[in-house]
Amino acid sequence: MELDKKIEAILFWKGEPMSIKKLSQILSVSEEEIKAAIENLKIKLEGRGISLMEKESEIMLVTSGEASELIQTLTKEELSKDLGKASLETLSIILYQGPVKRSEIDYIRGVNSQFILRNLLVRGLIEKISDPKDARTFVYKPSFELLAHLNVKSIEELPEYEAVRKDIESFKSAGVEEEKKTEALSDSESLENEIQEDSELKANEDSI
Amino acid sequence: MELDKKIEAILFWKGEPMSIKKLSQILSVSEEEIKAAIENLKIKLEGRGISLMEKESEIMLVTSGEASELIQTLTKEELSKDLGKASLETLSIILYQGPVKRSEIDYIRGVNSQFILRNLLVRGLIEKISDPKDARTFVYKPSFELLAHLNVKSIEELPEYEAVRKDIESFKSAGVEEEKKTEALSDSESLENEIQEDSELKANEDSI
Amino acid sequence: MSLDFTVKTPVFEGPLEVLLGMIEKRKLFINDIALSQVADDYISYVQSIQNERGFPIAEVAQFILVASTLLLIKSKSLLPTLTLTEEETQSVNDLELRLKIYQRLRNAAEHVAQRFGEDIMFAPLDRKNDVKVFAPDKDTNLPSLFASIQNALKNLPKKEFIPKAVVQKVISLEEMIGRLTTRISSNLRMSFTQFSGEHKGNRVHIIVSFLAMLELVKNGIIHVKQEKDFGDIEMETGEVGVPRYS
Repeated sequence: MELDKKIEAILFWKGEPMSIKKLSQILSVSEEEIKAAIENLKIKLEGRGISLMEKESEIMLVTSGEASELIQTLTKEELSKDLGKASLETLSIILYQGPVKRSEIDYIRGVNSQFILRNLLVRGLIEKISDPKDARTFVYKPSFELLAHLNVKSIEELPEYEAVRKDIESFKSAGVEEEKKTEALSDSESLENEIQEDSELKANEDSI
Repeated sequence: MELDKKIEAILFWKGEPMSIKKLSQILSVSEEEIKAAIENLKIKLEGRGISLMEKESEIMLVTSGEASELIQTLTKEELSKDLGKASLETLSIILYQGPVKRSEIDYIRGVNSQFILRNLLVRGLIEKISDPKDARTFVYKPSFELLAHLNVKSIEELPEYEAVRKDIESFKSAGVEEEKKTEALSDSESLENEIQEDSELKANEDSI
Repeated sequence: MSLDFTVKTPVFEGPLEVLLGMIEKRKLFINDIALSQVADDYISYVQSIQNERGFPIAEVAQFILVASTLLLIKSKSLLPTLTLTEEETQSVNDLELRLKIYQRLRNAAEHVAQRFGEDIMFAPLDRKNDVKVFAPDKDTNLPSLFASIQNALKNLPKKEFIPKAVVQKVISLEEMIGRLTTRISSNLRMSFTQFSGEHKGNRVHIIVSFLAMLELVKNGIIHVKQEKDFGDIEMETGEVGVPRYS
């Protein structure tokens, strides 16, 4: 794969400015080679909807100038749209359970919440912070603005706060009991099966 | 600004799947024009670091499969690359036979698929939507995430996609014909059949 | 909460998977001849899993349904004069069809296994250049959010019991096997004169042992029914795959 394509992929994926130095490290080539590839990429992007923006020694991909008006309209529209059932449900889980990991939200909802969380973040209804218990992952919590908007001074003031939390806890601990039961039974299962189960289990951790 | 450039800009900005219908509304052109522009965009993106994915009437921009290793070194997220046997079987049914009801999945697998489906939903590999033919029930179909994990830009790119669908159709229609034939023959089976079966009997004697 | 969540599904071979395995092991094509040849192996397998601790009862019922269809096929091959009812013929055709579909999809699954995770295309990361504006909608209020969490709680997965239809089928299966036993016994008496010559002893022997096998399967069905009468199904099916917390 040519260097300019690799740079294109990285910048598209990141959506943030990146330094030439950093790119040269990632791609294990000299900064001169990166610069040459950037010139190449600029040519390749002619006639495309995205362009390369350079600032000092940083570069990033942005939507082409003529599209900016369109994007503005879309942003406004997105912010004024109704949240919808799935978003409200996700928001309510974050409200009652937050700070909460995405895997936990997904587990309770039974579906993947990736795009919904993105939208709630953009609308300033929730915040994404590093998990204090594990810096590699994130947790979601209601934003201050949301709590103020709801006129809730502390989370415990939420309707039936204790009851809701207890219900969710008991759902989760029901899972724990099941787990124990299988462990007790596991000696009658073949070793091969167990290994398979185990790898399936691992695959699910945090990839959610 | 050409339509395909506008579409690329919007998709880049959005970073999520968008429907052709929505794009036609935003850009105030017909869906046919959008589709034609998508074809243009696909040509422009050939061999680039970015690919266009299509699924039913939605499209999305992603990093190209060639850049996979590169992006993997950058991502902090743990990737789900392992599939258990049951997941693999269920995903294959949804990929090659989807959209498909849970009862159909259970019928093909011969086992209860409730929990494996929930697991796949949580992992974001499949989607659950109301059955367009019957709003009371649901159907399952592949997600963009799943196709992206398989490095296919559209479901038709899956190896043997058409062949598998055709084969299964022919099994089903053969089954229907078989039924008709049996009804017609009812109990007046020909002598020839009986003789044949008699020789089968001999073949079976050893197997008991 | 720093724990991860997962739904764990027990791994065991399904009824069609086991059957297909037996057919493929003998390098046979899927048809009634092949099915009647593997019937004995399959029934011994079903007998063995019934005594296995931890094997979900709901799934055993599925195995017994398949076993019973194999019995029909085998009965017909032993006694060609035996006439199957429309429903029986239907279940024979149905089993063949399911096996063919299953086999085709299982082969296709090879492609999926080969490609999955090999060259992943990545969706872009969250776009951080969005200006964050606090933008609630008309439903962003306590009553709506409370209703939403209530709904989410209501939709939490519950243990699933054996669908009534399966239980009923298993019960009527017992009757079916009872009837089949009677039909074969009387057919055997009627056909006795047909069995002439050197094969006579052999054939009677085959059919008698077949009748014994029918009894065994019938016992298996009763076993499943009892599980239900003792109210154990609920517990047993819990193992089909209740969400786990790890």
